[in-house]
Amino acid sequence: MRIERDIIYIILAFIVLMVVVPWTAGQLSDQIFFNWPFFFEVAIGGLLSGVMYSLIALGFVLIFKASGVFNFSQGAIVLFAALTLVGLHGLGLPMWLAIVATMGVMFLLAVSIERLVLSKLVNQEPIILFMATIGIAYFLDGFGQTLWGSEVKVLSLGISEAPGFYFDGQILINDFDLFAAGIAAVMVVGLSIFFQYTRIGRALRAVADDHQAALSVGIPLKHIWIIVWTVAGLVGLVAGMMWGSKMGVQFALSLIALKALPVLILGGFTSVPGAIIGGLIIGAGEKLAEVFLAPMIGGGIEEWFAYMLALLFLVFRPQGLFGEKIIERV
Amino acid sequence: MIYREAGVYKTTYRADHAIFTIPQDRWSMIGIFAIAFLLIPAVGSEYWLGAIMLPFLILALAALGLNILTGYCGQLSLGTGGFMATGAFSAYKLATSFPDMHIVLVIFGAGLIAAAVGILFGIPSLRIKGFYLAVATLASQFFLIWMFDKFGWFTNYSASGVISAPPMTIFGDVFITGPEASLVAKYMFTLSVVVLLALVAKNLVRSNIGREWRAVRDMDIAAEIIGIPMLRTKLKAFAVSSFFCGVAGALWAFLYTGSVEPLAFDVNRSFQVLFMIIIGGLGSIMGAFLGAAFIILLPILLNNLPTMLGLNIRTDMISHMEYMIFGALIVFFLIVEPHGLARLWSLLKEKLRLWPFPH
Amino acid sequence: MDMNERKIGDVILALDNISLSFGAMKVLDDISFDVRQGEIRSIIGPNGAGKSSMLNVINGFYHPQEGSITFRGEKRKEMDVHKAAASGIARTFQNIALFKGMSTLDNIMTGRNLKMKCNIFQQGWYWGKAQKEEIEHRQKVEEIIDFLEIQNIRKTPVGRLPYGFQKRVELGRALAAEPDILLLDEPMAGMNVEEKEDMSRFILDINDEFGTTIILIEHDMGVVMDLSDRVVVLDYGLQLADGPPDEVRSNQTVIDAYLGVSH
Amino acid sequence: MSNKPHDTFPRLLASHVKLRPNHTAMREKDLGIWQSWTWSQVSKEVQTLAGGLASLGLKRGEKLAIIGDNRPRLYWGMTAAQTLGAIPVPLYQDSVADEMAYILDNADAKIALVEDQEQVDKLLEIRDRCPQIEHIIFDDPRGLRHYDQPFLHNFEDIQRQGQEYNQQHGDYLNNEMAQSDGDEIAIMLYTSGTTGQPKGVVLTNDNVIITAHNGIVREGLTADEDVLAYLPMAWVGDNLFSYAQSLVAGFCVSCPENGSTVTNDLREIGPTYYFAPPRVYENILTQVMIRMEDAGKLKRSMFHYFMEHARKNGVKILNGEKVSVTDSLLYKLGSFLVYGPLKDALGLGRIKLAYTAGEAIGPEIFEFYRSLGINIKQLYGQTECMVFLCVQPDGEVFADTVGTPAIDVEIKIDDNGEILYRSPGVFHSYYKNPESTASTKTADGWVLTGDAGFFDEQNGHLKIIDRAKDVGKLNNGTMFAPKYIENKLKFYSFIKEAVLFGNERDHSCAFINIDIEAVGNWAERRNLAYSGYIDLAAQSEVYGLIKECVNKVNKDLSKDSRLGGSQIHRFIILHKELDADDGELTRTRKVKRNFVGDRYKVLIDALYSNLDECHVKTQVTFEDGRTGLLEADVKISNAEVYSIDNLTAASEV
Repeated sequence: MRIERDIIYIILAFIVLMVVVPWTAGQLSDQIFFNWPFFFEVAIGGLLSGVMYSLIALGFVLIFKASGVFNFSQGAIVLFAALTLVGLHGLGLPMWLAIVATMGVMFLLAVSIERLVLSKLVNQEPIILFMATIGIAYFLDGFGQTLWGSEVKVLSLGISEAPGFYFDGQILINDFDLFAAGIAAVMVVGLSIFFQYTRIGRALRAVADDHQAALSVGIPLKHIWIIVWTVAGLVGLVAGMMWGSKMGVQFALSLIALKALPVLILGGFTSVPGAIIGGLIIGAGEKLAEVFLAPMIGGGIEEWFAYMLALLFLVFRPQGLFGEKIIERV
Repeated sequence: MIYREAGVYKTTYRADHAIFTIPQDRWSMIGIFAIAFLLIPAVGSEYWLGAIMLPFLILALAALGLNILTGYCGQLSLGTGGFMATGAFSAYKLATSFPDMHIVLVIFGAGLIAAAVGILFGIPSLRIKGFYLAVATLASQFFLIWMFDKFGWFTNYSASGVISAPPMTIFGDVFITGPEASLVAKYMFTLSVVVLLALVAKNLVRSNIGREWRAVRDMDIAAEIIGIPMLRTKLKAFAVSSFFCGVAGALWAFLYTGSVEPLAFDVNRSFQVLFMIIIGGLGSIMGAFLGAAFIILLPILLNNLPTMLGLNIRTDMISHMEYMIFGALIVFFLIVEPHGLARLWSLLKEKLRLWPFPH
Repeated sequence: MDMNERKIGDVILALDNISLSFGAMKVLDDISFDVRQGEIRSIIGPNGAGKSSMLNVINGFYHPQEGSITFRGEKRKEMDVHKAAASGIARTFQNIALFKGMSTLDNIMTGRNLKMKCNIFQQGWYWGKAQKEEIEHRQKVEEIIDFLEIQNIRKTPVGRLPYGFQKRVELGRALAAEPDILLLDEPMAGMNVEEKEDMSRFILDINDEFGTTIILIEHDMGVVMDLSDRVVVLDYGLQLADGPPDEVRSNQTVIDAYLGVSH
Repeated sequence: MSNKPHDTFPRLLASHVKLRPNHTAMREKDLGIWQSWTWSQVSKEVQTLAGGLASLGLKRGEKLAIIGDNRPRLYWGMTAAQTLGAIPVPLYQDSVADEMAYILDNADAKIALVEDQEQVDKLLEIRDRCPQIEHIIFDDPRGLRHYDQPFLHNFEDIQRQGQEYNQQHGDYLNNEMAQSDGDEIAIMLYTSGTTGQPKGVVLTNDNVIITAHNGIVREGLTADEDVLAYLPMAWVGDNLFSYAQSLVAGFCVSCPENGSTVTNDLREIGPTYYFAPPRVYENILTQVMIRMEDAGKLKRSMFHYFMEHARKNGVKILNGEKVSVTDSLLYKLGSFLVYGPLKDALGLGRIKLAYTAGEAIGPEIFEFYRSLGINIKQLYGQTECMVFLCVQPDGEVFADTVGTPAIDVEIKIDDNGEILYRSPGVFHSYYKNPESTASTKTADGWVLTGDAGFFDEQNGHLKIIDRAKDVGKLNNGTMFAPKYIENKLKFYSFIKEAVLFGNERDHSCAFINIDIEAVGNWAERRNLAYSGYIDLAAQSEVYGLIKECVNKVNKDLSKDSRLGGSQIHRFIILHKELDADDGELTRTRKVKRNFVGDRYKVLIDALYSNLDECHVKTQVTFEDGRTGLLEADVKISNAEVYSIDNLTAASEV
């Protein structure tokens, strides 16, 4: 992977900014408590929750990369996967079986979406496909809740939610967050390998550039679409399990998708590592801002801070951190 | 079938540039105006005027605004709600800060403020394109709503964060906001504003600026090379679009609901309006209205359907199923006619004009 | 027709030692030539020779790393797209770059955008100034439509037009700007003999009737040799020759590199 | 309007300026809209142009050649010339330079008013052959910038010059106008003689204006008509419909943008008064049918249902005959669903009166338009009488007649069947050609048309059967009019060409060429296999099909006492298609009867024997120019011959 120099500069500049701004804020305002362990605790907590954003962004990237579809339904897929898992588990299936069954459901979902929606919209403009995924999102939100009910459900993966102390007890980190980060890391590595080193993976990358090229690889377009939507569904399932066990399985899961969007534009729509690094930046930035900046301007800024941050990035790199450079021709 | 065009010829460019060049179209428009201005206020029930016509007109106006930005200029925006909120809160601040200000000035002043905010958030569009821009516009959406929510100044420090429209009159003594305003007065005022602005929108899109917008949409590089200033053209689209949305927001807060909180203009509102222009048809004035009618009427229909069919379903169930059906219908529509109702309409018109020959 | 009266004036545009590269790829390497007022100047060369890039440099879409451009006596390092358009440089594109969603008429009208002065409020109200302006410019555009003999497709969306007509509409859009210099990037690519004849006639008429200076990229050697006053030959970014058609035709380097291959 | 119109065109123009100064006189689709001129504007344009022409030295009796598409300025040129007492001579704009050279020279044209560079180039090419041309004025300056000949003038410059001239010469134009009268020459129109060089038909003001006026009176035309001028200006019909009648009645004439936009312009204008040759009507009908083939099934069946209903009732309704209430209601519904929109789409929605003339029109085509409610009528005329000889009266319209004599027209038929006439429109003379004048126009004013025909006993309408010189006699003395019968045969879509023989024989026989497409389609629907023309032409089913057509023609002929004797007794379907490459057709696809007769003498002999098959060898030229020998056994079929209708024969007595 070739990383351009300016990306590194931007990230470095950002890291410096993330340190300097809170530090300055701390110095300026006596209300804000600033010391280095606390700073790292917030930053690491942010990075870990950023990993969770990355998970959702991954689902987006997969589908955008392989089919050029801006998939707004990723959040709904997360909710639907989590609801299904909890629902099946609630019906008496052991957890591992429920997970397997849910994976099956995600596959069926991918097949249905391909059959009923995407295959009918081949060659339409991107905005039309985008709108169609919003339609799918509405449908899945309604469908999942009609099927499994809309009350908040508890999903327990048997991992301690208790905070652990690290670095001589100076920094407090949630074990679950660490676990989730581990899982996410595994997924990312796995997907990178999948894209980079398998035949199907390479075909998937080809298809985003050129449908004809993909056909010449020998995989029918509809299979490719089913594969990416299934993979996105599985990623969604993992994200649903993580987020669901953290905040309960409920409609709000669907809205997490909105959190992943800044990650996406930061990292670039087509980049798996971009989704990861973007998630980390957004996660850390958001937490740091919330703790060190928000008190100064009224609080509650996590709703938009990530977006503003991403927007700022875009002005310097319109294609996102790792997005493919746009060369204009006439 | 109904069109008769032999002998309809233009001897001046003025006539050739008219909005409706075919007499039949002119007459049908006059008919529609007669129904809207005379029949509906005369026979419309409170429910029809208050719960259907008002939100329809206001959202159609917002859709018109978004269509200028997205449909004509090709800049996908998800910030409509934010600009509507800007309009609503600006109108509130204007009306409460200057109690003598005329309602028309308040509404259009709010639109202008929204336009200024729109220009500000439109600046990144020079560098950012497509979905990146769409996501970037979400930033304005979240930021603006947060701002109106967080800073008491905007709500005159109301505890609940809700703003209520002060009673205001037109023609001296006709109340159009506040508890004393009649629905007919509200309806007629809204209708007039919407018709006027629709006309302005039509004028813009058929003028030079409209062609520049479409040029930027269809091929931005070529547009730039023939001398169309990219940033200014896009910013004009943002300004006009936000103006329309701002006026819609002000009307929404003042005439439709009477009192409103920032959440009424959350991201779902943006999506709702986006749905309207997609279903209605991108790049079409008519489409904004058709789409608004569809999106307003569909949930009402879905809501009433179980009762009409005599089914007894739990209300939360109904709401979930509404989501499902709504989503499915959107997808269905996109598959059947990705270019929206306006395209269906113009196809129908083309067919009628060519009748009995096939299209 | 006798062409003796055509006036070729002084140098209006001079390119000196232009070099352009994208990353490691050198697209233009030390190219120098000038264009005189009122002449038809052709740039030829095989695909990838850098011809289109040359036009992009002239109208400011690409900014060369080295060299200078002297336009109307004013020397500068690079042109600016908007300024180029505003100071009378218009162009057509190798791959048709029309606005697909608009009619022929509207496409050509966009070519006049720089000449339309009404502000957004006047346009929003329309009646009055904007309408008057619109009609004035429509009249001009109609003259172009008449000139290019595309009356019967006036209101057709350009997306539905056959290729040859699209090329003409694009030429019309460029003409609408009433340019002093017209850059034509392969205006006859993919045309049949009859269409080529029409297009050649249009180019000559434009040059003749309006005195427009024309810089032409074209593959059809017959056409180039017939139309041009002077020809510059590029090959993979390098300048092989520059001179009147006859001279270029007999230049050994050119024959070896380019004309030798069947065209 | 007074009963007698003004007697010169400039006076007519002046009268409209007085009567309806702001009424639109002329339109031209140009630069995207219909540029319009009122009568008073036209008058101004004409006067400045006349002044300009005068300044160039155009004098009474001198000729102004006019060459180009239908353009207002060219029409003004006519009136301008007439204002000076000069004579406009319009030429066919698509003529090649050689043809023009003859006419320009013959007509002694002094100035030429032409449309554009194309015409200028032609004139420059032949300039040394027409030295009497002193000036050329062009309407459209495009491409003419570098033409520096001193005798070339831009139309606008001439008008400017004219304005000055008029100022300096005060009453010159009025004086010139006052000197003209009805007897003065108004115009010269060249007829494309079938043999020899074209002849210039000289027509006086009275000839043109009275004839135009009579036509207007007979049809009740008003100043509110709309006419599209799209036929060549040199053709007498255009001069009548788009110039003379417009100036007499005061209606507006519209000129299309160019050749490629005529259909569209026709729809926009929606003329109320329209002329087209049969070929145009036929093309429109074919287009309609082809386009309807692509329609959905439901729409197609609706279309055919209502067209069938119109076929049965439409003509009756148009003629004002009674139909049942349901039929009338159904027709109204059809009008809403089909006829109205169809007519509108074709640009014929506002037609009050449409004419056709020139050739025979197929009855099916004719009825199609009439059944839609379009009042299309046939007329018969010539350049030599300013068009109107016979016109079909309203309510008496038939596919095979040309109507009753027009106002003030006397018609007689001589012993050979040739039609002669006298009318106010009878031409002055052929220009510089006294022999032709004398041989065409008798001392007592009768003009020989060269056409053979007769009056139908039932309705008093004139029927044209053929050129007089082609009409022969069978041995029993019956009139034999081959073209008339051939046309009847060719109206059947299955028959592409027919060649009739019978002159100085006992009865008539025919060669038939089938239409490979129509018959091929017919065969496919019946699952008849065939490998090509020769194979198809020889099939007995095809013979049956053609025999039906021939029988119908015979039946038709039998109703006519004069022509009943020339019913077709025997026919063959020719084994090859008649081909211009083999010299059987002219390049304009007209049959060379004598050549064909000689070439297939074997077949003719067989037709007049009692053989029922004949072997024939023919030399043919293939498309690539090679020649080959074609051999075939051609079957001979007898046709039904009907007894001549005695009813009419009796009424003749």
